[in-house]
Amino acid sequence: MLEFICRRILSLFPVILGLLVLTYALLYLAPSDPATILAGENASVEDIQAVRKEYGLDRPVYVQFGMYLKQVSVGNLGVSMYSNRPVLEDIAQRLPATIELALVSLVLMAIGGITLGTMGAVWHNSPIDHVTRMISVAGLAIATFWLAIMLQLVFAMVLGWFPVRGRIPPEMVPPVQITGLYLLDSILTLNFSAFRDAVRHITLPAITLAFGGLATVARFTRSSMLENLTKEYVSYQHATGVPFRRIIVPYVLRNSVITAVTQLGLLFGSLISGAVVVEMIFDWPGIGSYLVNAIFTSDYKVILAVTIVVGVIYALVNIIVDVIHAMIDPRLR
Amino acid sequence: MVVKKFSRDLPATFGLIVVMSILTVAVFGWWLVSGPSDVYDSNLLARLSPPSAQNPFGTDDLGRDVYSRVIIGARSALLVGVGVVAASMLIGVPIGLYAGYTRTIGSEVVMRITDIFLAVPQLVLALAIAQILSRGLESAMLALALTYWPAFARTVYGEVRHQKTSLYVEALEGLGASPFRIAVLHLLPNVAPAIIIRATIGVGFAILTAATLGFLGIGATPPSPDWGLAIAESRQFLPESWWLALFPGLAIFITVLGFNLLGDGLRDILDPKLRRSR
Amino acid sequence: MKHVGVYRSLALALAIAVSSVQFANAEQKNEMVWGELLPETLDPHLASHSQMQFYMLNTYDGLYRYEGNPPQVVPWLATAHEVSQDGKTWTFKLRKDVQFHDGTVLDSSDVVYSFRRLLAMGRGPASAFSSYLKPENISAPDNETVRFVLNERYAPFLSALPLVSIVNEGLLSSHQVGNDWGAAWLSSNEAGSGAYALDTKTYRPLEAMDVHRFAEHFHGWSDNPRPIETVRVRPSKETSTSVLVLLKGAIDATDSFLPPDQVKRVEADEGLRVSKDESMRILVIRMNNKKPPFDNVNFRKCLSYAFNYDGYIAAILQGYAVRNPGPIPQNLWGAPKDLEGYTFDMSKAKEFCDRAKAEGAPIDRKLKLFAPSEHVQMAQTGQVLQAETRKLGLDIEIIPATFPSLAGSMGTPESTPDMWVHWVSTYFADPENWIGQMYDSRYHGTWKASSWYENAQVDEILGKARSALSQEDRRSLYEEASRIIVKDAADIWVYNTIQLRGINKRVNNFHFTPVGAGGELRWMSLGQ
Amino acid sequence: MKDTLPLLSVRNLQLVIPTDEGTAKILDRVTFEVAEGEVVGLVGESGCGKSTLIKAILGILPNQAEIVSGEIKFGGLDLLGSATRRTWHAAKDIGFIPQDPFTALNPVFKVGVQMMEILRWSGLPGEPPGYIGGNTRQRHREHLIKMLKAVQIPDPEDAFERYPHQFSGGQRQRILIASALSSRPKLIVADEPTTALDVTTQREILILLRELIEDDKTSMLLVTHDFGVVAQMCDSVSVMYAGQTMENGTAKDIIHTPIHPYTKRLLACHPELSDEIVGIPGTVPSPIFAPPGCRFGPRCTSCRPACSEQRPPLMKPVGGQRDVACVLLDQGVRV
Repeated sequence: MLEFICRRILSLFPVILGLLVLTYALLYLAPSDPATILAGENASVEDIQAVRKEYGLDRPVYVQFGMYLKQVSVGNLGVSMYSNRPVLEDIAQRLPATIELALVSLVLMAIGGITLGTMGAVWHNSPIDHVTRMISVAGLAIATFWLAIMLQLVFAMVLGWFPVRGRIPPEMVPPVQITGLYLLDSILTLNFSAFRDAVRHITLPAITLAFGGLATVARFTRSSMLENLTKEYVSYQHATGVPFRRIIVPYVLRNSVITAVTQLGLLFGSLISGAVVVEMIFDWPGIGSYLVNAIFTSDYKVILAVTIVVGVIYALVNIIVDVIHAMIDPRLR
Repeated sequence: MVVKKFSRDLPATFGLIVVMSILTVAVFGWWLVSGPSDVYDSNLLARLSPPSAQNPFGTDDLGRDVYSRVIIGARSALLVGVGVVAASMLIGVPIGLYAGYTRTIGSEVVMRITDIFLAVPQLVLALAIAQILSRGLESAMLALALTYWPAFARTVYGEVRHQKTSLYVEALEGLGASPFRIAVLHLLPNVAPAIIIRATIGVGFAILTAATLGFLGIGATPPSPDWGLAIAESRQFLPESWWLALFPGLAIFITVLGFNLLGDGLRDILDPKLRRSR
Repeated sequence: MKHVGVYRSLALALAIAVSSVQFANAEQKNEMVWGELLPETLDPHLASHSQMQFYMLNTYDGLYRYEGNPPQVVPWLATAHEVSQDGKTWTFKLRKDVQFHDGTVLDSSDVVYSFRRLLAMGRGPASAFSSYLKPENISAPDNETVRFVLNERYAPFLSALPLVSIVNEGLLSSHQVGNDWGAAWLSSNEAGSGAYALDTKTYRPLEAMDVHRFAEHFHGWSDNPRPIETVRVRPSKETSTSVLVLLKGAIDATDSFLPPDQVKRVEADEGLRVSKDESMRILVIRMNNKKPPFDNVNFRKCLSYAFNYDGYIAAILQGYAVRNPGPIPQNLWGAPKDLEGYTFDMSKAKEFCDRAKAEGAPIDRKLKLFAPSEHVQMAQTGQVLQAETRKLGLDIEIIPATFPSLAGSMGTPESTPDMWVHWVSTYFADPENWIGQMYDSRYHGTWKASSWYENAQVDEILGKARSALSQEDRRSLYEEASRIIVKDAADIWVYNTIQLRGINKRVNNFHFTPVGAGGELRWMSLGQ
Repeated sequence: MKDTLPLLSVRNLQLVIPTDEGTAKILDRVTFEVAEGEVVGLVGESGCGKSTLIKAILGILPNQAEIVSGEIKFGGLDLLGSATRRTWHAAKDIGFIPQDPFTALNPVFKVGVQMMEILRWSGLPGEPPGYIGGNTRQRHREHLIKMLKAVQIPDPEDAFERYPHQFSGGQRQRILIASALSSRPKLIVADEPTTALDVTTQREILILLRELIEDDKTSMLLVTHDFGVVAQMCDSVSVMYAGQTMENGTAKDIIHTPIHPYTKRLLACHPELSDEIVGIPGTVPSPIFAPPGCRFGPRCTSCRPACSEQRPPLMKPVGGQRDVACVLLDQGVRV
């Protein structure tokens, strides 16, 4: 197991290196000249030249890339060209917001998807099954940004049940930071009003973000459950007198969830993609909105860093998924 | 037999009908609207009017008819979907065939490159690429194709690897057929069902992602009646002018739904081995 | 042994809980939530856009400051200045009673350090000085005096001084890394003397920032008996959401970009009002005068006649803008009062287009108009032009792009787009900020001069205006230049902005100034 | 047949399943009995309805199955009364050994957990099924470990905590046998318990099974297609073909003097029981398009025109202790 994990982690490096080359090459091809942008709105031609020199933008591309690699290898992802702040610091500050959103979405996704999928499979071809199937196809066809806007429109703007934006009310001071996850921090500090506010704020973004994944999980759970229900061990247990509901939970469910878990890695990718627009629409201060902001300002160091960080997280999540998979499926141990 | 099986699959039939309708709308869109003036010309006096008999989907902030713009938007949406998938196939399928069939350093390298592309969520990578290209629908399409081809490469690679062990390939190799011949004339037709399924669902997916790029302001450009762009433009008029966001979104939803259902149906027919899961 | 750790962490959690309860009790205070956008960095020497102006005006002080509308330059850290006969040597006397937030006294060496730092960083605000001022020519004869020796006569020097925040030299030196002038530290900290001080702990880039009143501010607080103790700045990136937050009472003011469509909605709420102030920010549709067919004056005239100015201002902006026919805001000196400019006239447009076509201008090609995506108004403006010119058979494509990437592509005529739309805001309230930097060919390659307009006569007039010291002389020179440029239809000038900001009525004494859009918190108080 | 009241009796059971192509007549008047302490072999080719019959006895018929007529009685209890759901009573008293030990155990749960679950819902004698209060769990665990020892699983304590894939096929079948016997049922239904195993293991398992049920005087319905197994294990035999009972009788009678042509042909397939090896030409007919009369008719060398019109009833041949359904009886065929 340990060897397996180590091997997987080692296999990360070539991918990350490739990623660095890829993103750097892309950004090198960008038509807009970072030096002009850096020099500012009122810069003169000499100013621009000076900036170019200062940032090493006049050196050959491989030298620039080499400089960058050297920095990255010591854990320095560079400084934002706009704010002069270390990118890693900004990412670290914003990561908890995204993690919180992603975790809550994952939980919604798992609970909702597995429940729907199970109901659909157990009551195969019943109205519940039809609803499950409708949700599972709709979830893959609905545009996350549109869903976000519609939920925001109906539940926040018109009905006013939930806040329109942000993680906490604007006038509120965030709970004391322990983990950076407001839901957790507010509980740990027994700050229940903050907890309530945090829940209200995260509800719409999390539901939006969870919807597509929920559909996938429901779909996988349903089909895998249907398949598992035809398995010999089900009819065997049934034949020995174990009641049907008892066979479903926990026995068939565990087998079906294993299949669903293998999809979590893939889902995580769509979760990140979704987070980009969801965070933007709900003003959620995570790395998704950070990336959108960097793209809008052509802050290439930030784009580069976020892409790398997302790539690394994505790969790590896939490793974690593999490990979880191995843990719940004894055959793989 | 196939037709009968398909027609009994209600969702797939629905999908086919939707896709055919969208195709019709895309081709004959101009017959369904009263003219280019409704689509492009501003009418500042009638701006932001709610749905009515005259403007069934209301008007936008420049007074243009939302219905006409949604109808005309189908063409570019479809063009993007099909274009991206076609381009991705052009890149991905040969790469997948090559890497799957040969076992050389080259195929290893190619598949590692594929891994790198797959190591970042597609939208993030597409955003980064589209961002450096000049703005416009073509750039968005290019960005999507450049990030979507690994999906095809993977699919074909997997299928070819699977087929390669079959007896018929060994037999052909024994007969001294050239690798190129085997790959193109024999393997390709056998992996075609997988490609077709992937492509059908891919069209829906590409439309969805292109709309997202348009929404983020790096896809289609005004004044083209792009659905994603329209939703982005609608935001500042919410909640009052809800129709601006509702109808283009529904159009995306129905179109993508149609392609997904059709893809599912095709999967059931073309590849009964694959589960109806994804 | 394990349990000890558990108890410890429980105790810690409890302690934190108690402290947070105290925090929660501290609410009902003299606090305001302000919806202004935050600058991407807190370093005041890196930028000069409106977000930065807001931050700078409140946490930093400059030698001079703009107050009122139209803005007047008033002495601030400086008490007075002298200019030598040749107009090159400027000597400033400083106040003696100024403290930085850390308690150290602000003296002339801080001023010298600040200007040298500004020039060394070479970003944003530096461009108003870098061609005219060398770092070695800034000196401090004594603690209360600062002397600048300019390379050449530069009349707008005084008007540009409010761009420069004076930073705490001692504090920055202690946070210097390498020779970065403390830049890494200052990007998320503050080293000023302004009326409000940054609460560093609460700062989250682009998301949240709290500032507390600085009781020892040199200006004193006698003119504001109930100043606001704490202001929490909470920007909403989407204006539509910020309006909702305002309606809910969660923020006391939106930013100054309230869409005209939202004015009625805000005003319908009894507790809210909309502050509508004519600013000095003109909207321009730029044309690349070096690229055919825009090199043809008749074609440029054709487009100038084809824009529906009145319809645009009346319908889309709901009347919240003032037609501005030339390149200087019409409420600033130097703008000719009798300038007629262009009106919406499709028959004239057709006539000029036909003429241009007859002269061989390739007017049938696809014309690309770039619209900064930060503000929807830019694309709307393009669409209004696009919709009318379509009737003339012109094919304009509107391409959204970010302002920074656009501004970064203006280096050569070839890389500069056919057309683009932008505002020119008040960086400093002098015609030089508009016509001078926009149409003098010495500024070619910068975004402000991106129409690549070249006219030797205009260059000469603008040069003269720059070095003339009397405002009366300068006024007539700028008026003359304006007329020539408008006659050449170098660009399409649309309007001067009326800035709209939704404000809760409990906020008193909101004073609008084009520089900083009225975000100077020092004057405000909260009442019922 | 013995004179005592049978433990299990199936009479004239007729069962159909409606399908898209038509109604499948899966079972057509199936009749046989299992007496207390008796081992009955149910013999027939695959697809002859044996599995459906077992499902009917175990009460796990699919929802769409319809009982047209007939009855299944178990110790006086009407098993069809509860249609498709297994009654607790029957669960307790009927143990089940499945065909394939490789797939019958859920791969992701420990063996012990699965055995406990099964025992929980059948219960030890005297316990209400489903009850797990008090020290029941502990008692069940101890009992199951004893059972594992009885079926010769090495180190049963440890085996209890292991996963199915860590056992060989033979060991898994032993575990399933232990599980089936754990509630001390009166009847064991064993569905071809050895077909999935190799020959040596088959023999060992059968010997073990035989010993275990003899000790407790447990009855067993042993489904098989292998007359070798019948000869080794069974007291009586019921021969089925395409959902129809062809011949019932003692194992000795049937093996040595088969009457029904199908039985004869079936026996002829077994080298150790027959002198000549002959296959049966043709295949089992589809239950949907089954001929109205004797379903073996089309493959029968002794087929008469009457055979395809009406199926002959089960009758005792003159001087015989068995039941045969064949027109040959009318012709006066004797034992």
